Amino acid sequence: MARVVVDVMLKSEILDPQGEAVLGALPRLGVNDVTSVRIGKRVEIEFDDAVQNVEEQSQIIADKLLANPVIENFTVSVLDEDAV
Amino acid sequence: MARVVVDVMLKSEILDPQGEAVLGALPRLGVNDVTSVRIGKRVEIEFDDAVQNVEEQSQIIADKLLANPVIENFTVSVLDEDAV
Amino acid sequence: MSARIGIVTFPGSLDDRDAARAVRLGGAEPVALWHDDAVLKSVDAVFLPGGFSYGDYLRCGAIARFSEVMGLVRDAADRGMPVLGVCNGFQVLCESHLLPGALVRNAHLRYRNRPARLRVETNRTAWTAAFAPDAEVVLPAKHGEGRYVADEATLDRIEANGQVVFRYLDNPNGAMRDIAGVANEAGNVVGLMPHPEHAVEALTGPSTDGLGIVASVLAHLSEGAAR
Amino acid sequence: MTKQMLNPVVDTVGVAAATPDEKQPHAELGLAEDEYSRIREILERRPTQSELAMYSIMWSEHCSYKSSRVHLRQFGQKNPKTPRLLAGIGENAGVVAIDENLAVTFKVESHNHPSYVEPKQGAATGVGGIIRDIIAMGARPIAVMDSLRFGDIDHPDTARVLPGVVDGVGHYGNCVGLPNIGGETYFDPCYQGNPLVNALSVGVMPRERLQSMQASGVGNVVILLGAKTGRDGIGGVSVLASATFSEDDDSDSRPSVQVGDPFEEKLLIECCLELFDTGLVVGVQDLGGAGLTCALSETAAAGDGGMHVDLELVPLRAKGMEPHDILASESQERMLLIVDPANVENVLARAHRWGLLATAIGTVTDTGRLVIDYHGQTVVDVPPASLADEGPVYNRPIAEPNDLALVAVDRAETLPRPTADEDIRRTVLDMAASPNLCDKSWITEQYDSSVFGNTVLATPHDAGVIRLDESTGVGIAISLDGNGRYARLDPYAGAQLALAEAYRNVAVTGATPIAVTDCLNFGSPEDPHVMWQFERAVTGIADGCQQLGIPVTGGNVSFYNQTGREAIHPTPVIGVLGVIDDVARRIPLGLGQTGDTIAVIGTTGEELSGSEWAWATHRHLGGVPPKVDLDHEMKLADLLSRLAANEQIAAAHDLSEGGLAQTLVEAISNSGMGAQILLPEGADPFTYLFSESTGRVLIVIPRGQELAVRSACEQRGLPITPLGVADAKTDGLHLRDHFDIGRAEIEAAWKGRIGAKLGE
Ligand SMILES: Nc1ncnc2c1ncn2[C@@H]1O[C@H](COP(=O)(O)OP(=O)(O)O)[C@@H](O)[C@H]1O
Ligand SMILES: [Mg+2]
Repeated sequence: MARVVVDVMLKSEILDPQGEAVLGALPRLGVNDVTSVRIGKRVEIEFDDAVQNVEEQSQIIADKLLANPVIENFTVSVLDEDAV
Repeated sequence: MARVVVDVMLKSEILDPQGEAVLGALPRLGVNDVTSVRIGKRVEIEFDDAVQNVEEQSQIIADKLLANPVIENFTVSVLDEDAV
Repeated sequence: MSARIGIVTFPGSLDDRDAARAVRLGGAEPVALWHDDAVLKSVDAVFLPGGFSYGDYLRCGAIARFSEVMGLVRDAADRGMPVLGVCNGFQVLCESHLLPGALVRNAHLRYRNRPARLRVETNRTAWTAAFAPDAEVVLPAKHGEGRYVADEATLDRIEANGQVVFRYLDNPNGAMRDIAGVANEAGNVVGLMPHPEHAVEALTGPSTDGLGIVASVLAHLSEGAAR
Repeated sequence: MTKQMLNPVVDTVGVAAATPDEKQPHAELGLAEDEYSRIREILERRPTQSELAMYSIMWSEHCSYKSSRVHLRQFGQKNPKTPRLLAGIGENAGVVAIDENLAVTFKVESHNHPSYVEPKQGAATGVGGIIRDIIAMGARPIAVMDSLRFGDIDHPDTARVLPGVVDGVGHYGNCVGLPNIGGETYFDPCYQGNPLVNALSVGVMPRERLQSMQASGVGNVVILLGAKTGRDGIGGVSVLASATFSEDDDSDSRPSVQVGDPFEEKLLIECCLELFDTGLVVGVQDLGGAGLTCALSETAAAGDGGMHVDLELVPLRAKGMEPHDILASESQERMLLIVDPANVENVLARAHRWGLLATAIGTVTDTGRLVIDYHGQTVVDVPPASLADEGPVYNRPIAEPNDLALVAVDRAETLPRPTADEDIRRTVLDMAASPNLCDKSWITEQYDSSVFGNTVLATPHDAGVIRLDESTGVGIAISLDGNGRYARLDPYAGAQLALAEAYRNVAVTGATPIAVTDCLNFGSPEDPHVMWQFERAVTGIADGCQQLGIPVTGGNVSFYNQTGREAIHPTPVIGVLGVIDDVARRIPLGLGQTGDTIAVIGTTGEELSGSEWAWATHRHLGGVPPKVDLDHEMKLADLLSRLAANEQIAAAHDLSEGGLAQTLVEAISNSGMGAQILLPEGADPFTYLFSESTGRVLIVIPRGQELAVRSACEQRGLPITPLGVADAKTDGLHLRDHFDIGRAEIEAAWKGRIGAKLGE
């Protein structure tokens, strides 16, 4: 079974209100040394055993469906099957 | 600068309707070989240079704030500083 | 002397004024509490209103849990003070582990605003004491993350304990076992997703059933005083 | 684009004076040759990079209204004088008095292009922007509305744009805690590449809390409140908001869009209101399009004429921002405050309590210049009025479209129409199911409508009604309306039809209309045909408001809504605000109770051109739109408010797109009642059911009030035609001598269409 992880993060110049909110809350937990928090999506995709072009298909899924290129970047990592 | 990534995923027994929705949309992109999609969060945290116990602090942040143990699991990875 | 019901304002609380109106119309005295204040101003009960505390980023209610006032609310709840959380307030109570379970994204993935028909499953809580057994009420339900979830063992336990307080008659969000509201074991802490404070006037709400919640806590408090 | 301007050494005023011949990218920034020369004249040297950026932004179509200004003047000239008007055109939003204590401010604004590029964030920041205009007047925002137009509902891109836009409008409004009390949604292929997202916000204040945008009082401190400044939307105003999309636009060349943070906005609202109530600010301005550039130059120009700013004090979110980036950034959720030095500490402390960043960045001066330093070097030194008020004004060529006469004779009245009862019955259902007429709850259920607990009427009512004061019961009604098809056939009439409909929708709740706001969505002003449409529409609104006796208090112009050579239909969207003394007397939608009389006020002619029937069943658009009679509308409004005050009316519903048939469908679906209807003798059933003649309202008269209502109509010369009775036992619609349609069949047709089309 092929497993792929697509990470989708807001581009660095785009405001990440979610990350800002977490950053602002950390002092309440007693954590004061964090300089930045950015929050994005982690998408775990599992393919059929038989599939050949996992990487290529994942790129398509990420580009067309998971990320909006206007505000987001993504990375695709095909996990080693043994790593599963 | 120390950089940490916390991945937060819904526990497998909790329904992930967002993942299901993506799975359901894939055939329209011509992708038919995916068996499962799960969507979680990727949190990127940057610490001050000076900080010592990055791993420990990250565990605290993840456990107390970033994940709700009732529904979610998390993993913490401290990135190599060179990797940044 | 009328009961004093504290209403917490977190940054991002939206229904705090509305909760105060409901409390007033229900015959109690609303008392404003600020999230960062370390005083409960000798209130008799606490109402955590709806809204988007701290923007509701990350998970709804996750950040509000760490506010000053929630430490006090937890201690007061442990001593038996009635605490109600509505919508975001319910999420805060779950995140604070004062109530079992969690509230996650609606199964249909959208925010939805519709009047919800609910059955009051128990009147043995501080906030439902004045309802007839099995009463049906109509309250506005409006949320994007109101699907109640818990593991099966927890669900079985709270069912058995009578901690399921409100159930949807037309489940609007995919909540497990149609659960709309739950209580803690003692019955003094209650959370529900639909909004009683937006059903207190015929002119503005789908019903006036929300007044029953205030009537309940007043009955509960005066019973306690009588004891 | 801004990349080319980057220069390793900061381009200071001194450098500019010393290097007069340096080539500058004014053309790329959208400045014409003569505009650039004028800047050089004003400054008596070449502009610095920062100054060039500021002029290019402030002199853009979006900020300077250079193509529209000569026409918008009509509003000022024709506006009726009314003591209610406390602030009008030229302010962030118009303000009208409600009673001795309260005033209301409202305005509609477009966010069209950004909503096409990134539907969710584009729409969300549109809502955020209009809310800040309301705050800037001193008011607490109390509601929002949205007017949306998309391409064909079956087009795949609509499935991308619509859910995103609705999610954005809902997300922002819901999170900031404002009820959405109404709006409109239309589909037409002309909006395929140019969806329209117009957002309205309304706020209320004690009259004495009215704020000014003046930077007055030499020595007063300029404070930036709210979010940090990042690279969002840099060049958005000059490039994004005013550039026509070319057919082969690729995503990489698009400038970045802004992401909003409604949580921050909620804090801004609460903090600003606290500062106004404690009298701590002298002046206030929101940061919207054109960011600091606009806010600094407008407040300076409106005040004592001078300001000094140290730009390096602006808190930044991104690294490596140049002075011109900071000045052009459109980061959301920021406000500019002018504060007496003695109050600065207090203001900063209150901001901190709300968790908001507040930073003193400058002072008010008497130099008559806006001077901006960056790390001690002067990068801007200009007369602020040259940016804010003295931008270019164009009298663009106007030409009547060549096809005008042809379109006018292509009348929908000549189209084949159903005559057999069975076919007319089918048409009622098909029309109810058509995208423009079907139930919109898939959209509106994504909006909170009851937060604040003051919403008396919201969707699906003709207008939203909000209670302002629990002790007196005084409230307001607002409706937002437009019809691009009518305006395409005749922009003057189309604009007045939109005005008349919004006016009537407000009147139908029992409120009295008192003020108008408008959003004018058009194609490229460089096209003389578009300019002709624009001029006609503005004249229509100005004449109409003059006749109705209610002023235009503010609005917004959105040009360049076109893809290639194809412009959208001219689409003026009109918001009308009304006041109602006691919201408990509002008139709801529905059918009252069993035995109540159903009647129509107004006259039904054979007016099918531009109608929903012609479009939905024949895809036809031609002929001349229905006639407008504003005198009649005024009498109708007077009648309805009187009937409401006397409690002589149980329900009412406006007749508009889709005609009587659609009004009945909606009244039945939104009540538990059925209707027994008998058409007037001699009436042609098809025409009577589907004509879109204006000035008509369906009213439901409680038993025993029939005579009183009839005589109230006669007194005003309003024709009233009884049509039948409301009846709980009747299943749906019973049209005597013609056909029955059961409730289930009506609802199956009308409901659930949008979700089904979007695959949900
Ligand atoms: N179509 C219009 N009708 C009436 N007033 C308008 C119209 N368009 C713009 N205005 C007025 O011109 C002024 C400048 O508009 P705008 O730039 O949109 O304001 P802001 O700077 O607050 O965004 C405002 O007072 C606005 O109300
Ligand atoms: Mg403004």
